[in-house]
Amino acid sequence: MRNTARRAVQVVCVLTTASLLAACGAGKERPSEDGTAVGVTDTTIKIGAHFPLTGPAAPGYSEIPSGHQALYEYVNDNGGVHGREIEMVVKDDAYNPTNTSAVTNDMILQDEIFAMVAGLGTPTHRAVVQRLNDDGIPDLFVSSGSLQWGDDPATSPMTFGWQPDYEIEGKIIGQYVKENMPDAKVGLFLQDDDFGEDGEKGARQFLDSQIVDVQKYTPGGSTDFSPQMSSFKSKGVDLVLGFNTPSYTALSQIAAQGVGFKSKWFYSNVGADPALVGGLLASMTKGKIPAEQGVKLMDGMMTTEYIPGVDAPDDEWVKLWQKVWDEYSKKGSEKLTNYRIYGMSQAYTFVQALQANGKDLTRESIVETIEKEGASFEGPGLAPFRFSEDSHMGISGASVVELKNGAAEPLTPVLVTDIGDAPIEEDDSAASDAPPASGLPE
Amino acid sequence: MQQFLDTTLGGLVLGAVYAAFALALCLIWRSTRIVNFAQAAMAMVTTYIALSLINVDVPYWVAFLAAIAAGFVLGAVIERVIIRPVEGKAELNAVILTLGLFMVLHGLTALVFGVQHRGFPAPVSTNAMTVGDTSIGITPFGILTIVVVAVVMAGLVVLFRFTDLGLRMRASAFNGEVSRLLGVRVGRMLTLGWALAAAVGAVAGMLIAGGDLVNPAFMDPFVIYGFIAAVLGGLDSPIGSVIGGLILGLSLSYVTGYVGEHLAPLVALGILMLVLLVRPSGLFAAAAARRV
Amino acid sequence: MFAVEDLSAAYGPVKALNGVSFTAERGQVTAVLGANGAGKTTLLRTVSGLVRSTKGSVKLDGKDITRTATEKLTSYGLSHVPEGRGVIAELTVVENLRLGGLHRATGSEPMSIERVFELFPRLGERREATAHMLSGGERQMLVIGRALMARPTVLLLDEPSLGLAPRVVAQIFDLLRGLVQTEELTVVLVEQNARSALSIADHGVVLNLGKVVASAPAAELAADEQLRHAYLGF
Amino acid sequence: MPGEGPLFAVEGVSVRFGGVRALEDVSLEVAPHEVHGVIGPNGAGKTTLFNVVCGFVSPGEGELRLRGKTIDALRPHQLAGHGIARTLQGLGLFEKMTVLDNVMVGADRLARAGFVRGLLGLGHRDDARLAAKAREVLGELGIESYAARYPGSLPYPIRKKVALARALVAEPELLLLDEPASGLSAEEMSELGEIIAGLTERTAVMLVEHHMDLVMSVCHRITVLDFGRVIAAGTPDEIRNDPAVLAAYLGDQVEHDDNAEVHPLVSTNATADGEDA
Amino acid sequence: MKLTERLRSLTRPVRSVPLARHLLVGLIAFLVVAAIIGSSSQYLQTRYAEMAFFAIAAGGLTVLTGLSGQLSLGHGALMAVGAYAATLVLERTGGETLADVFVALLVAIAVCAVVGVIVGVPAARLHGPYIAGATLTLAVAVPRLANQWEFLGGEQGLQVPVPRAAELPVWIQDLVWFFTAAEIDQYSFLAYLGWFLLILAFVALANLSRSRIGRRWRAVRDDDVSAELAGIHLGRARVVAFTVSAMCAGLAGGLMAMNVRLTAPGAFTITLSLTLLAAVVLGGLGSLTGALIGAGVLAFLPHFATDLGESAGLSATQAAEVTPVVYGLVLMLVILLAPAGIVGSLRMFLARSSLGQTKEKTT
Repeated sequence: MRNTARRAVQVVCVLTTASLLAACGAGKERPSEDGTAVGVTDTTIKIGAHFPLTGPAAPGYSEIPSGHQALYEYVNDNGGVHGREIEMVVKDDAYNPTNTSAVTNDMILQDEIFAMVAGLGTPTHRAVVQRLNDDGIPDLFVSSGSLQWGDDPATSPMTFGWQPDYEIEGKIIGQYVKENMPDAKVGLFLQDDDFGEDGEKGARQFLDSQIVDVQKYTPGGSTDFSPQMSSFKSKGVDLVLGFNTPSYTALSQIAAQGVGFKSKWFYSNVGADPALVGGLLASMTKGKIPAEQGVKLMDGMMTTEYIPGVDAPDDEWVKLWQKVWDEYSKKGSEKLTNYRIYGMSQAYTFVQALQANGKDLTRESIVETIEKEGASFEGPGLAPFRFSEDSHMGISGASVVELKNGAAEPLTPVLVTDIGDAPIEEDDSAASDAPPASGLPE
Repeated sequence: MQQFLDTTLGGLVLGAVYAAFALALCLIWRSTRIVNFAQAAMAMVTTYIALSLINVDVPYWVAFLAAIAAGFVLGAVIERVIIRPVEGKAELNAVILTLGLFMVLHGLTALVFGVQHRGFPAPVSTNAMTVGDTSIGITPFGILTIVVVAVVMAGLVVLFRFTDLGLRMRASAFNGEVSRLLGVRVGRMLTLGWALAAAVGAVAGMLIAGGDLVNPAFMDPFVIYGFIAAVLGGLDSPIGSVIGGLILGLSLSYVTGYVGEHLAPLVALGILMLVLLVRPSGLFAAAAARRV
Repeated sequence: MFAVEDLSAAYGPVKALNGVSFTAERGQVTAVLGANGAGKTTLLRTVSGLVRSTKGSVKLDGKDITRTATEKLTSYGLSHVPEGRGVIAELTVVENLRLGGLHRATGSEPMSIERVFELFPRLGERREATAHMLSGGERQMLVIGRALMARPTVLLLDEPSLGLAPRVVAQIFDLLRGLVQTEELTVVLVEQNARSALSIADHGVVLNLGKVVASAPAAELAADEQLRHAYLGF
Repeated sequence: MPGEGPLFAVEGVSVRFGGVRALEDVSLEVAPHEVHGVIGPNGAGKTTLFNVVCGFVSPGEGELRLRGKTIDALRPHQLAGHGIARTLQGLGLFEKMTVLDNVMVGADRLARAGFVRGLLGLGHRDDARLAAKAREVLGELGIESYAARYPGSLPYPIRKKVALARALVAEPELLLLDEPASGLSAEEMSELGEIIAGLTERTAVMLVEHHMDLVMSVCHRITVLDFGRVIAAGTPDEIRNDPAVLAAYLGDQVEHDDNAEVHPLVSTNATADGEDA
Repeated sequence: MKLTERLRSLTRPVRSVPLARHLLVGLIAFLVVAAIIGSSSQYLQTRYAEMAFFAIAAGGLTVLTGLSGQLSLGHGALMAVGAYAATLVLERTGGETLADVFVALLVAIAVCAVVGVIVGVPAARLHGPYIAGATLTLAVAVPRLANQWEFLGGEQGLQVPVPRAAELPVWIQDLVWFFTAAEIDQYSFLAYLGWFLLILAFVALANLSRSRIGRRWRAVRDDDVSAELAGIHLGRARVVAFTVSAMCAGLAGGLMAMNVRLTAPGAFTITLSLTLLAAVVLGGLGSLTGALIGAGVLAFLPHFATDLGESAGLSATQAAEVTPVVYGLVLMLVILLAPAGIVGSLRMFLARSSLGQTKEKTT
């Protein structure tokens, strides 16, 4: 009796599963494989990106896509690009490479995106680079400064970086420290992946002898950095270079206060958002200190800057972003942040590329366009892109700044360089680019 | 030497919080023979409740008490509604149930409060104290943490040792059936046990959050480490939990400071396996093991 | 007066009690006898509500207490003394006794712990010992003493002789006999040790396979050769 | 092998739990094909003795010999391989397995198919052999019709027979029966007596039991324990008339269950017989 | 009547020999699955491939927890071991050919067998919350080894080379084309591979659980004292179960690496271990069919839940949080309402109704 019952259950289960699966399978067509580009119609372009919308990396980064979407809506309302409206699919990978692979798969096969634009994160995006290139899907303007997006176009022909890579940022920081603080004992605070590694590589070109301690952290691991700060303290570190994400800037500051470690701080651009970090720091200090005062806690911190941010409201680009954000942010209550500006700046570059490509858009043509014309795109970046057939590296430089009252005061002019032994040179030429009157790339 | 001192002090503060947390696990284990994997998530929820109050200008200590009260209610409700049906059933069921609860509380908090980091205030300074010219690796808040944990523990000792209520609770935990025969409302005592444990957890949550960043995942390390601390000492022994917490706090602090943060879980695993291989029921497994 | 009428209970498909009826008079010891598995312990557990009855009723001085929650019975003056393992092993002697006095018969004053120590001097010597340190006899004394703390009028005793040397059994039974008189108790004594039980009982009830097979004054049962041989084993 | 000396011998075994003496200098011998009763009041150490024989409790002193070979260093699972089987007071049936599977587990030591054959599904012949054997034993005890049922749904006497079948199917040379009669009616008990008597053809039996009628009728020899010591040993008639036994046991206390000295390892929740609180 | 009898006698060898029966069922299952895979979109193919490796891991876990009664909250760690082992082999062999793939998977299984013994021996001594705690810690600690040793690639992990469809043996390409009228590509290849191995693994597990080995496990689970008295070495039986289950996890890990194309510590979170357990409980402990259903839920539910959240008007960020809430709720509801899981409850329901019928007949 029981056997029959069991058998019956198995049969029922298998059949249900099978028919369910079959039912799921029926609706979908394979992606088209003829001449027209996947994800592109006469009136639309569908792109996708993976971001950490949940988990420890979500703070800050989850705001980037809203910047993209605001700018695309602005563009769409103004007639789109060559008559096509841009639609962006955003999927959460929680900063977990395995999820990145899964959601990228969904975007390619289910959403059938034309291109990946601005996928975020070094370890995460690395998981899908090969996949995107294998499938010939443009992988544009990765939201990360790892070298691997741009230094080898032969293996990853579809992938382009966007922001200055961490190595040149490390070089610029290293050179500045060497020239201005030659006696400082330097401690490195690094994210334990390519981000930290590339930054360290750049910094060591100049600071090898000055570095006395290196401490690393795993994103998503422990959030108590007292032991690391104790180590800095005991080694007499008086300047910390941090290649870390913003939450970890706040956490390292908290820990440093907790163990009584005093030092100069120099965070890479990624981790030094005064508004976010200052807001975090303010709310946890005793009593109710307004966020603006919290921002003051960051006074004297150094970082780099490669696009104008919210601290420069009079900058023409920031004015444009503010206007777009005020008009197109989905939730009116939320403020414009540097992350949203970052997103809009990236989106602007993408729209530029589409414009430059012309009406006939294919996956190959957009890559070709960026390789040929990318270096001359005039955008918010303080330094030009390095795009060419031989390099897919993004913005070529940054300036060193010091935070004062939540605003960045330049300590150097824009410094431009490239990976490896390339010299560091001053080049303010791109910094003076102003947005076109329409706010749309021409 | 300076680093050793700082690391030790940091480890002690951390250990005190682990101890409080392990104690909460131990309370629940003793009363219902269930390991509450949702303990950390419950404490996270109560901390967020306190944070919401603080953000509307409620004084810190009022919010602190509110967190404890919220924990108390949450613990009681969870025991009554969710846990009661699986008490005394296969242990796997309870494990999965609390794990499920963990996921739900986590997700719901993220839905309601968002996933971003938020700063959490502390009632006293979180800057290192200085002795003469040198600063030492402990903050007034760290000292407060140790004091609060000590007070909570003393309170529990008084409750369990010297009050009738405590006697009823212990009796219900050790032998429910006999306690019922003696007129003890065992069901209520178990509910109370969960409520108390959740309140202790809420205190631990407030102590961890103070002067630090919180997000819905900020208590996650405690799912593992709080549990290891409790198991180290022997889940049945409150004193063992406290000592287990201190041992773990110190070890992890040393490992992170001197070797590398990524090794902390491995070291915790090593310590746990070592202890369990020598004493499969923890360091302080009660001599009066239950005779079946 | 304590009365059980037509009480039945089952463990799943197995009927453990099948229509058991008897009465126990105040100031008397009623012995419930029978072999292992006869349903004696189940009877007590059903009376206490630890096992759900499927049929029948339990009455205490005419009041129906069949479905009363286990926790409330002490307040009606009914105490169930589980066999010797029913000490709470992790608590001390004094704590066990204190616990016994927390929930007592409505309107009564608690018995003082010192009074229990007068009855069981041996316990007084070990007052701070944890119960798991006690010997079998001491445990038995402890559970009886603990039950007395609640000022019961009806005492249900489960196998007080279990695991005890004959000398100790005799001692405990003597004490019990004395208590019945001084405290005016109704005692229901479940025992396998039929000979000892009948020696102090006024009335005897014999169970087999969940049914009452005999109910008579103790002396009469002890004299019934056939019954003794078939069910009581002596 | 009658005449070859004892099949099994316990010599000078002492066991202490903490400070309490559970067994003291206990010796006894079981001849092949003998039914050897072990009786005594509660707490006398009968179950502890069984636990020592089965390797659950290691004797502090003394030794056990099976056919002259010392076996006291063996672990419980190894004893089965030496031909010792045991039933438990609480039965310890595998509740989520059919009666047939229960009995087949008992026959595990006779199985030949190992892991690889199991993995490849090639053990079916071996399994069929075991199943046939299990059915045969079930048939002997008259319960073959319950083979496909789960123990939880069966009446207590049937469950007891299943436990017995599980022990018997291993073809033991020495079978330890721990209170086989508890919870049985008079009728069932006499049937049990016949079964035990019939077992002597294939195995020796050690029997712990409280029902004196049964013990006296089936045992060839009896050892009486009291407070961990052997106070008497001999034929049923000798025991019946032994003054020491009368004083310590038969004359005063008659029947008990043995819960008080159950070792935690072998106590199982025998709620079905309603006596285990 | 006669004909059916003859048919029966003809098929008897198949029905009575478990191997033959299982292989036959397996073959039929594979043909059905292949037909479904072949006619599905690439998107679904990847979902199926994901379902396959989840099911293999869940199958191993269900055998461990359901049959031998040991709880493991650390199977994610074992999958990590398998994934890294397979990845390291593929890195060295290039992973271009089918042979490379199988070698990598075999190595993954072998390495996990060793790890299974190493973990299983202490685990066999622990019980209740202690084994839960030890395995949970394992789940957290093991992936961190990747940060310790450079050759494991650190936080960012290792890229996994995957065979290109063109490198596959021609006969496979032909067979697939012949059978499904579609060219084999990477997606369908991984789906076929996953399901092929899934069916193999399930046949092996089904064989084991019906064999003496499985009987021993269930005996140990139900009553360890009686099992020991029957001559079963408790420790050994438990370690064997743990090892078998670890091997499944290893195979699943290897497949996961190929599907994800990246092996990184971030993939092997506690959540992975917990969701595996969830799959097993959801389907019904000890049931392979249940494990399969659970794995299906695992592969499809998150997407479903997120879509649901988005269509309910939540932002992408919020919708992403709906998945764990749904998982958690499903887990809790199953435990509270149907503790035997989907398959177990169905089985009980059917057994009850068939029992009811026989009762009616007899009365």
